[in-house]
Amino acid sequence: MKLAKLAAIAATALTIGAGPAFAELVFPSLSYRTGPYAPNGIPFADGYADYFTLINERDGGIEGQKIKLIECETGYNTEKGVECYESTKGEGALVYQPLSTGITYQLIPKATADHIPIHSMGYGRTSAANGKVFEYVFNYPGTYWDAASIIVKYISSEEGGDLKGKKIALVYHNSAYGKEPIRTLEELSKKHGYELLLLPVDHPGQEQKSTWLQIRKERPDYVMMWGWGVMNQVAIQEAANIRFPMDHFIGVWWSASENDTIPAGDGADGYKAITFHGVGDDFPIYADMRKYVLDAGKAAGAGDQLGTVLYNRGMVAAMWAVEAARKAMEIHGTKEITPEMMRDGMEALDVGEARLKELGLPGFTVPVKVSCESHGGPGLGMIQQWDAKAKKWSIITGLIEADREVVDPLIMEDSQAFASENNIEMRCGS
Amino acid sequence: MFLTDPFFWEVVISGLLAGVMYSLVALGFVLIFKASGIFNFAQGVLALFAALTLVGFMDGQVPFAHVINEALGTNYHHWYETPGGGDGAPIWFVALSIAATTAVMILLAWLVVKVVLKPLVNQEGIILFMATIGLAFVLEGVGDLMWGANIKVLDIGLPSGPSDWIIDQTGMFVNKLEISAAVVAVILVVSLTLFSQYTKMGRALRAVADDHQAALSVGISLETIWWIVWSVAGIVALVAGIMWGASSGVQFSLSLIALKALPVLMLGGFTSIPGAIIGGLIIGVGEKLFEFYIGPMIGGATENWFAYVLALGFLLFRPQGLFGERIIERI
Amino acid sequence: MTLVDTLPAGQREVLLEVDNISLSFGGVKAISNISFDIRVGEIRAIIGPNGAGKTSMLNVINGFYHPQEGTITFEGVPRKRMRPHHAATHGIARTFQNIALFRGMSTLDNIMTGRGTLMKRNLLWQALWTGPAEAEEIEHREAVEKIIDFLEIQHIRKTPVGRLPYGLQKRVELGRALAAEPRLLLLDEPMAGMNREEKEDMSRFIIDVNTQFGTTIALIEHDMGVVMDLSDRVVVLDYGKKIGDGPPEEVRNNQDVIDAYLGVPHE
Amino acid sequence: MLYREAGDFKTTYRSDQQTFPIKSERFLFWAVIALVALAVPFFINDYLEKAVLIPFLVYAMAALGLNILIGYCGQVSLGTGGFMAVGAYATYKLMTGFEWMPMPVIIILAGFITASVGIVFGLPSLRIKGFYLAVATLASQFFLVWLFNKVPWFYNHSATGQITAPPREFLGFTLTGANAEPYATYLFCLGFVFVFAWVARNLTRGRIGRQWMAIRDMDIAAEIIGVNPLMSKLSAFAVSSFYIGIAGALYFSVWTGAAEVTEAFGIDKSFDVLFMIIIGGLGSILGSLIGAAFIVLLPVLMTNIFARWLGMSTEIAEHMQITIVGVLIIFFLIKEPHGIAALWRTIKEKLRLWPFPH
Repeated sequence: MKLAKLAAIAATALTIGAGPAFAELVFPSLSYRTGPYAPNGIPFADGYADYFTLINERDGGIEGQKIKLIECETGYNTEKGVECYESTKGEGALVYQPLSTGITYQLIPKATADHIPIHSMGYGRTSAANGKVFEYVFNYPGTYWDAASIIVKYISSEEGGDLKGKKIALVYHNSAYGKEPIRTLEELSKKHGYELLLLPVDHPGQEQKSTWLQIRKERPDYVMMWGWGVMNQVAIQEAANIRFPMDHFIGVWWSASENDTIPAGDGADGYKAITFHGVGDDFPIYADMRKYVLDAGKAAGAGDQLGTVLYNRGMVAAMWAVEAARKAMEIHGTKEITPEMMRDGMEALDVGEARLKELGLPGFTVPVKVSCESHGGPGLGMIQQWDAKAKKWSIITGLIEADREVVDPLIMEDSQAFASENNIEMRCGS
Repeated sequence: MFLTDPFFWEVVISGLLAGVMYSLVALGFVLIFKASGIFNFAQGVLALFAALTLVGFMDGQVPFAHVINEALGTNYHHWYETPGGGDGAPIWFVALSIAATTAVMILLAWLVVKVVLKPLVNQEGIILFMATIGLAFVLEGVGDLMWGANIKVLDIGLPSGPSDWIIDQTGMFVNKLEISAAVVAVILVVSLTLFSQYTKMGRALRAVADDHQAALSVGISLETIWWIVWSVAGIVALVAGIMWGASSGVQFSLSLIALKALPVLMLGGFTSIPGAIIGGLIIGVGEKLFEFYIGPMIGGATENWFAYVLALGFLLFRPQGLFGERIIERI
Repeated sequence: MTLVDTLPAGQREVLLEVDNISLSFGGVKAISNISFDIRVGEIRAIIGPNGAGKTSMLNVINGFYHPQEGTITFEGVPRKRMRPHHAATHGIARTFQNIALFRGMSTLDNIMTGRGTLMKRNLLWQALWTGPAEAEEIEHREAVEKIIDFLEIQHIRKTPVGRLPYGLQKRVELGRALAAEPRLLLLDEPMAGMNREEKEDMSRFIIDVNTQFGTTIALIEHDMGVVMDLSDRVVVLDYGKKIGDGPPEEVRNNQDVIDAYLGVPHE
Repeated sequence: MLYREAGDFKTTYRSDQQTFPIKSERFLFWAVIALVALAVPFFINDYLEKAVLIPFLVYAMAALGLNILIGYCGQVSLGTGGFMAVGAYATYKLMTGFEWMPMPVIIILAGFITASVGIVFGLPSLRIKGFYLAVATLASQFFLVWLFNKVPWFYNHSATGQITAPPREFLGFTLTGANAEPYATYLFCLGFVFVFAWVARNLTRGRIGRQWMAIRDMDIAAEIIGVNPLMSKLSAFAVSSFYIGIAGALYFSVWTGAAEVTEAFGIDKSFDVLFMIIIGGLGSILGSLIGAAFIVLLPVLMTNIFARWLGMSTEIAEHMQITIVGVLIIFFLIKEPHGIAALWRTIKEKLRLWPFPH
């Protein structure tokens, strides 16, 4: 008897997630609040969730249509990522933020077949920026290849426009994510004439002594970092230990949070990183956020992450999702949008400075305009710098544009290889 | 060729210092294996748990705050503010926190012995190994539930950053934190040796390693001995947790340092305290030299596997490990 | 009854010859310059006080230890280094002083394992099972059942050996050695730790093996009564040296042997 | 009631040797097979396929393989993740290099390739024993992962090292890629597990299986009674790796469709499969399956209960789940150190006597 009951519970529990319900706008959040990368996953998930809550509480949803956020824990693990995807897609999920390169690669074919858009914001498969091939995948506002070229451009401007004979090292997480920028950096080194030094660090990356000894020996002029998790903290610490000039040490946007710099203490002062959104909580929207979400006890997390880099990043992702949903409603003239409609909305997304101001986010992020051909957004970035005394990041440059003449052919090449491997026909007419 | 390279000695020294850090973790494994024949998979998580608890005490965190707040709708976070604020806690407070954490580790050891080990007395090694894996899960889950999964800064006032004096004298960059770790490791090994040589308890521990019956005849129960060993291993884990946590923050990844200790164990033998130290140093220096000189030629990031291959190489010639006794097979 | 059986043991064909064997472990001599032979169809006892090197001698014969000096000639083929499993495939089987059964397996499986050297079907046939592998299994199962009947252990066929009493375990071990159909059977203290009754049973089995199957047997035993009753010839070791060799009654009267057993100090 | 032995006499050795000697048990077995093979395909959906059944089958395959090595031959290995990677990358190279090759052939070939790698990495077992061997096998784990990450040939020189399974059909059914039908992939994996569980049973009940167990129980005695340790240990490594390679191949091609070696085939995988066989039961075919079910399904079940039913926050739910898995592992070990399969055997023995114990 008991056993039968248990089995019945098990059966129903296992099959939960079937049965679509379109009454609300469903946004799944594939978060990772556990495991080795949890410190980064928590603020992002909080920001993503809080923004949706704000829209619900303050505006009564998107154009009056309530949002239902379904959070699912992936632990940054691809197998759990698939479980999360399969368990939420039946609920009418409008767009997925896979939040891991591995999960993104896995979901690209699946979500495309299921006609659900993916927004891998500044990560995942770079060549998905080619909307002609990747109909359902978006990676605006920029890709790793954009980021690499922006950093090189910034270094070049620091060096008075000439990188000949300079040496640039890349310290990278030895995984698909970390390897992303290598191709671009190699192309760029041909163009600018700098020497590229590649230094992989294995997961988890708590021990990087030989890497930094190598840097002492090779004496690169600049070090770039594509790191993740504990690797970031250790790298910044080691850089400080060998007295590497921190303002010549530049990380990608995933190596650029308070989590990465604070443990290194004063040594991290001057460390730089690329970003595509504002820092701190000095934006009008935060007043509303406190009023409608935090003080109402509706915050997703402990409420202590407001204004941190990754919280802001979660928020900006949610903001673009909301705006895309609005666009989709506008295009299709209905408030009950489907994932396909959402995709159309994302493809027609256009959030400029004016709109940002209306949203209470003036100057918060780069202007994004998506098109059928380009799902990769503007490819703009800024450089931020860490102030260890104040424990704050500050933006130190204006918007820098990616090196399109190097990046675009690479995107073409890679996406076309994918298209021919998978027999995909080019879209967008041309 | 190597000796004239100005970096050679620096690589060696950094290898030695890294080796000390590995030894700190390996030591915990050895203590438990020696006294109870248990390959304690939970040693890494134990270090994480100890470090989390220490940070929790130092920051005045409310344990299980998350769970309580979610269940009751309250908003508890901290009992008290860290004395001294941002400038580092005063020494008496650090000492108090460490003492409290030590007490927690001893209590934990008692629980482990009562709940897990006692019912599994006389089981095969692999079963006990599996039980410690279960324990690792529990500690990981409970640790995170208690203190939260976000990254925490651990600052107990140890010196860090490169030592200017050494830079001036030798031109080498040596982190003061690692020097402290080396000093602590030496103190730890010396006191463990003294403990096992000159106290009644220590002699019982050595006896139990050879023969359970013999230990019982000394008049100390097996349970008590296990409790002590697990307590000591817990304290060693705390030291390892402090050292690793001070350099990279206290977070889940801390538990993965156990993987760095395994080749050390292979090399030094599962039962030898000097083996754990020497093994750690050999692995540290070996992997650093290989990564520094050979690594760039084959694409780098070799340290993970090279440590194991190095240990494997040794083992093929000495299957009993560096300090293990030679095995004469009998039938 | 074949011709072999009618000849006195000392005149039969030599099955195994031990020639001038020395063995040491890290400088400690376990066996020095020992020579003797074992002839077809006989029961040869190896006796001596504790630490005389008897078990080491058996270990040398079946290749577990490799002597520093000397040669072993089995069935006319001399050899110096040989792995134990080669000895087994060439027809030397043995039992052990401390029971060395496979504790996780049943009586039947233990004895079937002893038959491994005679089974030929390879991995792929075994993977398929149905057909040749199964036929082979059944064929050998029949042979093993005969041994089970012979040793009167039918009732414990499917019992895991770890659960059996000591005496039965010894019997299963004998069964496992017999299963290989050896031409030379080495028994290391087959009766150690047994009571009178069990010893009688075991003696009967040993004699039956020798007479019914014609298996040559070399055995180590402490019980002198048993040795004198069972064996055709006896070799006596003391401190790794041979101090006596011959028929039981001759050895019994050898002064060196008497001294060794009484503990007379060596000069 | 279920287990009636009385009146079920064996008159031939053949019937005495069969896998399910009791009639009602045989019936139960075929009933279960009929259910999983004939009924499940009719109600399987994407979620059941990708989150429950395929993961179970893939891990069951790996657990069978590892159990042959550890449970039957006694050689503790922590290289499972690395060997799964060999299977996965072999599959990828075969799929992209020989597009005409049918999927089952590719999977089997991947198994053989992994087997040969397994033999090489099994060589240290001839000298190293016990936990030392376990740690030594980690060398293969880390080395293989490093190799597949480092040498671009293995991932066809793609920019990131991610491998993606192109869509392939077999007998008109799409097995890989996004358009694969759940019932097709399920039956494909089920077929492999069914056939190879049967093969594992055959291997372990015959000469080779007995020799493995002899090595496990007492290696010196085994050698003296004629077991060649070289052949036995290496054959165990080969067969075990063959299974694990197939598991890796199915993992990559049918289940996830994309993989990256550091993430998918890390050391966690090695430990996961080890947990399965210890929890399920060392030296038991059924135990491998139970263990895989336990480790794969329990977290999914708990996620559904805690996070989706009870509405706990995902973070707390996940941590609770980790804790509970740990507690259950300890609980089962204390209750029955020889695994759930042994627990099942005990229950069966009691059922046989029921309702007249003693």
